[in-house]
Amino acid sequence: MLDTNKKPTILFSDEQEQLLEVASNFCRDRFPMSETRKRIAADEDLSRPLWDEMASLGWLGIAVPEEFGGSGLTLGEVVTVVEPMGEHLAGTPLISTTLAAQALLKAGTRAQKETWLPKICEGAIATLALSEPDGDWALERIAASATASGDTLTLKGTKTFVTDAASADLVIASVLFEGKPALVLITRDALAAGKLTREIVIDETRRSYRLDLDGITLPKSALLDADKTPAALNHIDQAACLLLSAEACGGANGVINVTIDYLKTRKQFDRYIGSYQALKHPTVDALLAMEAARSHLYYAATVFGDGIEGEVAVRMAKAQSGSALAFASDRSIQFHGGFGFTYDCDAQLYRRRGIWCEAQFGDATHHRAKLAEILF
Amino acid sequence: MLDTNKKPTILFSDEQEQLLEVASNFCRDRFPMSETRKRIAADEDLSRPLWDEMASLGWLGIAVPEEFGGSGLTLGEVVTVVEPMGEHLAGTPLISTTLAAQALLKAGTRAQKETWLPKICEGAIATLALSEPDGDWALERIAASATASGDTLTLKGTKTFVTDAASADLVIASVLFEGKPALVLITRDALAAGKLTREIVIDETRRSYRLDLDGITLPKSALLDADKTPAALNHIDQAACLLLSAEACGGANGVINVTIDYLKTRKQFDRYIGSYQALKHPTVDALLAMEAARSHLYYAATVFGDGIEGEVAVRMAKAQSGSALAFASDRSIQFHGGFGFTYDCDAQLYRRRGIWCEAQFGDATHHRAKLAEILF
Amino acid sequence: MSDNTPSPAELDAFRQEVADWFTANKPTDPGFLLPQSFMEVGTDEQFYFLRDWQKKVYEAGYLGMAWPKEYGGGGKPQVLQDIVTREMVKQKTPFMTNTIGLNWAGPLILNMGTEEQKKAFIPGILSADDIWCQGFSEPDHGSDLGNAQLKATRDGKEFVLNGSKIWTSLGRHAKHMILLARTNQNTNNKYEGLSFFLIPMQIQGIEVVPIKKLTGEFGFNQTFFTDARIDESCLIGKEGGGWQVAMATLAFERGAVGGQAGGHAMNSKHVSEVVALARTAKRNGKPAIEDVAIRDELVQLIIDERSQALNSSRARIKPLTQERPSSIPMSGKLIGSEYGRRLNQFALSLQGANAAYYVGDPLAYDGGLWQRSYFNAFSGTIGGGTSEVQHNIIGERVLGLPKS
Amino acid sequence: MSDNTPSPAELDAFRQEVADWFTANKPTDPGFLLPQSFMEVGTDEQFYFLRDWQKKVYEAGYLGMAWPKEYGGGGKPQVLQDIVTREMVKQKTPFMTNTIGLNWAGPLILNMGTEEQKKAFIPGILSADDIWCQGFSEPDHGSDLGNAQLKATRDGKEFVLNGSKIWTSLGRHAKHMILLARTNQNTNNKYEGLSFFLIPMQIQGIEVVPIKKLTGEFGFNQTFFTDARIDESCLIGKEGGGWQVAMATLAFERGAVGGQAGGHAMNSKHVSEVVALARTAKRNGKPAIEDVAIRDELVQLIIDERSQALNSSRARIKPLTQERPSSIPMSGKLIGSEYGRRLNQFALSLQGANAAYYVGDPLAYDGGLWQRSYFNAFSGTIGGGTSEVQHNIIGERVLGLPKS
Repeated sequence: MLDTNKKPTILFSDEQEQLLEVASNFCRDRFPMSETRKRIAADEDLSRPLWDEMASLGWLGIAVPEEFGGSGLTLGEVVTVVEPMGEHLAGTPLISTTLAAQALLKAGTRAQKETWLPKICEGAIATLALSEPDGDWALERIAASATASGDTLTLKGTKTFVTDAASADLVIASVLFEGKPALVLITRDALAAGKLTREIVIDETRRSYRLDLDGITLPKSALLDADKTPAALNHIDQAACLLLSAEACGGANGVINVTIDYLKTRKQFDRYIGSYQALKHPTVDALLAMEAARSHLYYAATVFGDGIEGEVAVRMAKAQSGSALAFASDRSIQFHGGFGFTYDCDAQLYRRRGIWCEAQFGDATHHRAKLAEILF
Repeated sequence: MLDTNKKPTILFSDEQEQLLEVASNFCRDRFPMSETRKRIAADEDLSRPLWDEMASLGWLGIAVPEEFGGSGLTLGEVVTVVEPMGEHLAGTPLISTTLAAQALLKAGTRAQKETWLPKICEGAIATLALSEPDGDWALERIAASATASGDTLTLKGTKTFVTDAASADLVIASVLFEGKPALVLITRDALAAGKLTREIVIDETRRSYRLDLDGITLPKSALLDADKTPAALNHIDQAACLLLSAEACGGANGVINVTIDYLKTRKQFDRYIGSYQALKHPTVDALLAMEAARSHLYYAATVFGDGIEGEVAVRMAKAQSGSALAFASDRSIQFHGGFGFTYDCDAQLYRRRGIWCEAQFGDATHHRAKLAEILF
Repeated sequence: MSDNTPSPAELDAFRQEVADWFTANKPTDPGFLLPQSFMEVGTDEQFYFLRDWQKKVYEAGYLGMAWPKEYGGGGKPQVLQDIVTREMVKQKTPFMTNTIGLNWAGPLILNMGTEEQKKAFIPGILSADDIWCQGFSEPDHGSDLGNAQLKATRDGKEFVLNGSKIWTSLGRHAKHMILLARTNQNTNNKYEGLSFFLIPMQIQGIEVVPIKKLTGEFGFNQTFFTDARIDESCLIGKEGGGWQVAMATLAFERGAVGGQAGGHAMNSKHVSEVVALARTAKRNGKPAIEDVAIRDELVQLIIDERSQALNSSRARIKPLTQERPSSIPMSGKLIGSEYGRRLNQFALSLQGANAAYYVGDPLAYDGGLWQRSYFNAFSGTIGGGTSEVQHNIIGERVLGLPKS
Repeated sequence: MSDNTPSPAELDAFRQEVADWFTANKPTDPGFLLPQSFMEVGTDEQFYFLRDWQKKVYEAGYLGMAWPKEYGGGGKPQVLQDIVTREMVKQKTPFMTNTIGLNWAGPLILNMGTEEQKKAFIPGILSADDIWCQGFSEPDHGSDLGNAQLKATRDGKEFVLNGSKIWTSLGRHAKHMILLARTNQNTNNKYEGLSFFLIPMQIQGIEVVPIKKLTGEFGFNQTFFTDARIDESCLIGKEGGGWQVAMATLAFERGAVGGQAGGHAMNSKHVSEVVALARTAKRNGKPAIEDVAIRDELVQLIIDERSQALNSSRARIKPLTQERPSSIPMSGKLIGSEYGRRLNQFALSLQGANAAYYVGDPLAYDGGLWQRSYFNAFSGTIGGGTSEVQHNIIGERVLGLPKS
């Protein structure tokens, strides 16, 4: 059980401070809402030059050890980049790629790490294929499978929400192999045409794909280290929760700013609508929920990976941040009145992002249930 | 499973209409808040003349068949008397006595009914002893016991929340007898001095006692009909929920009126405080919760005893009314500001009643869990 | 409307006949997601599908059954139409898409229109050959109808229209509009300057521009009027008497008075459908409905949905509403619309990772209906006076609290 | 305050010494329910018990450790006092009851008082021989301190006090009061007419009337002043400079600046205690903590309690608060007080039928502490600016929203 009397302390490194400032400026500059809307309308993937710029800033290798071409920092530093991206609704393969790199780090063979991690640091796109069509959040429940015949693995099943898969050089998928969860590394050349189907998802800034594994064959060396796989899956789950929390916190702050701007400028019945307590007070509640989420986020970043304490912190951050963004964006639509009901109002973009963030890797109810198992 | 597509219909009889009007006037007249406060301060039981007046109005026999001296109506008619009593925070033995009469009706032997029901209709006070020191709401979990030796029963254990016991002519207690729940009838003369201890309860309009059963001996004829006891306990549970719902609905309406009066007359910063949306809107929410509770209440009164439909309705009424009173009275304290923090403000009296109503026979969470068992 | 009231046996037989007809004739899945109300009709394929369905129902004799025969109605007792309407709800058939015609314009014309207007308009309303739309709300003062600014300037026997109306559903398919416009700028009382018109939509100077909704779909429009000329015969009621006509129309719309053609106008989501969803969706390998936290919320939703039905039932019992007779009628819109938003949002939370699918993805539950329905629920909590304004109204008019 | 900063080893040794002392000396259950803060001291037996405890702590050298030796303090580094205070919280010892003296008046006098005042007042504050109370709030304008109306009219070398103050905790036991009063009715700026006094309570013309709280207990008073005369030497700060002194005092109270004597002032309820309650209370024959709906709420409360600690931690990290630096500091009171109310209310819901017991019943959980604590929680959500006013303040000052 957790010692609830212990005073938790957030630590914030100089690297985090620098990254937060650089990323905030970068996002303000490169991801204004007009660009995000253009990209949605054009249904385009992220522009390659922008991605290369992110790579050149070193963001893809933040949490990759120096020996593999990264900076040797932690996911706590990645958080400071993801949060402003969330605020600006940037939809980039940064999270997918970071998580895939973590999977490699935690369970990749020496050869896999040496081949792929440096490429990722330089801008290769990678992604994970964990979800399945039933939408269950329990990552260890896997229907997809790999069977070995000699040196060849044959895959079977369907993976969903494989983000950025069409532009990815590398997909790491979870399958059952010899009755146990396993991770396999699928390179772009192993994906025949038709294996990826674009999914229609609520968050239009995302590029998500369904991956049909049936008949895909791989060399047996595509398997990640079986001994390390269970721990790696657990690590990926928590890492994903951490980064999605960062994205949701940023989003909550972004949509609160959208709301405040409207409340300060729109008049009804000859008064600024922000002067009405019916709008002002819930907006304050949204602010406080976001501030709390942000505190949980940076504590989770501080103790990430630290056993039970780390797991508790990251689940709390995920629960609180998802709820904060859901509330702030739902109220933002409402408080925009008729305009809020139109596609032109940015509130709906944040609401869609909020549904995405809750749907991925578990909503607040799910994480509270997991926390109860740990705490009581 | 319940057919949720079926449109539920509330029926309201002429008798209910008449009783509601008479009881509303009676309560307005006899139970002004000043009298309630006097009675609390004096720590007195209800005045006997007032009780006799209630008896002479026929209220103790409303749901008792004519053959036993009652009116032969239903608990649905009792609801219309209890609701205005709840509005005025009257603390009378009406609910205790009505429930005890129901226990006799459902499980009493012919002799017990013939002896006691006419007396009750004429003004004898009766009560139930069901709760035990662990405060568990599951009435069938009983630690108290009766053991037979020849024609004599010896009781053991402690019953709690035996309301109005000191003035009662009759207490019906639940005990385990031969391994099964049983009800025993304890007359006033069987209670030696010291068997009843006044309890300190949050609702100061109540007179509640702890009953020490140890060593009480009764003739075996004090047992109610064993075959009918399980059904009777179930019936009592639902009847208590129905009447407590009526009391809570009345209370919610009463405290909403207290709040509204203050919001209309108190000024702060040169405006009537009721003009502030931060107070106005939650007060509207309290109103709507109360209106919903009242609709559930009168539907529960309509279908009371009608199998699953009846049980579902009464549990919904109990859940909704308890929450409505809790919310309305909690907000009433808050909206009275500094005055709300004083004993002189009536809001606290309703808040105390609200805690009582939720604590007796289960709160909303408890009943929702029971409903889930029935509905899903 | 008829002298020969049907006997209980006749009613039973009719009930059975109707049930059989709808079972046999209700449309099968068209292969695309249908809207839940006329306000959501966003594509031509949706529109033509729904128009054909209304026509089929009408031609079977099941719409406008109590409207006069001489204008295309059935001339039968209202009770028969009510049986049909209930059956349509029960069988969850698509709604009658010419809603404005059937529930607003039709009753108004039958009640206040000239013989010519009745002959000209009523048959097409029932058959869905002539679609109607409404022009009440304007940009910038949504709920404040009395403040309508669209100008109708008299020019001999014509009026010239200038201005704009918003939220005109079916505006692109409509042949006619009921329009509230300002014929006099200089009245002391803003209400006295308003007049009410039945206008043709296919004339010069009227442009209908679709509004893209937060769902990404269409359904609402903004209608721009630029020197559009209409004949004075388009007036209904007196010049300057538009406010009274508008209030009468809204009374028809709310069903506060009789006269609607029948058929249901909306396929609202019900908690029973969310319960069904909870039985399907998986959580930790088990149906979501086995999760205690989910059960708890589901029960609360069932209680809240039933509260609304029970409120309606209690509203008809005078002794049980005498302290605040307007409380239930005035709060129905607030309660219902907020409930709808909450129900849909909860339905999303049941779907696990798949909550992130949207309309059109084959893996989306019910075709993405819940996602769309959650977004569309804001039309209820925003349109026709936001929930915040509703709270004010109830606080002030029901509880007598001072104005904000 | 001391040059010789203790070494880590010395600190560790001191920590152990302190822990041992409190373990050995903390009072046993007095047989009656203790208050959770000085505002709740309602009976003489509570008061004397708490006063004796403070005296014992002081005499052991564990209070005012960093205050100057010449006035009865310990003259030691603040870090030692902080260790003691933390240990008191950890061991849940009773609080230091002379709160106004230790945290408000004492720091103020040490900071702004004359040598005579320091000599006269500080030792009695620490030993609890001289209890202090405060006279800031007045009836009818609770939160609007600057609007204080109690008159202090100069008459030669004296001031004559007329008016009333409310919520004066410990008023009946206090020897002194810190008082904010109006010495000038005719200033342009209402703040400039205020002066600040340290006054004796046991003089003619001061009457302390207990206020019965919603708990049924006492603890607050209303203090009436009728031609009460005090010497001008009671002034602290300049005549007309009372507002600045009051603001400085409130800064001490909030702990925003150093100078408090140490020791904790409140035994707040924590969620860990509610978890313990949930393990004890029964529901359907099983511990309440096994009920999934209860677990879900408990976890949310744990998250919310931790939010507050984490907010405090984050508030010290500038880059993580730069967008709205005042957001966390300004919202702490609102969040903490609403959390307290919610936590206590939830604690009641765990108790089944026994939630209906009250203070004094032997079967009440923890002596009825939760019931009382729930009621007392309203002092947090109402006192010092209601939660509604706090929402306004945050909306306007942190988010820049227009005034209501």
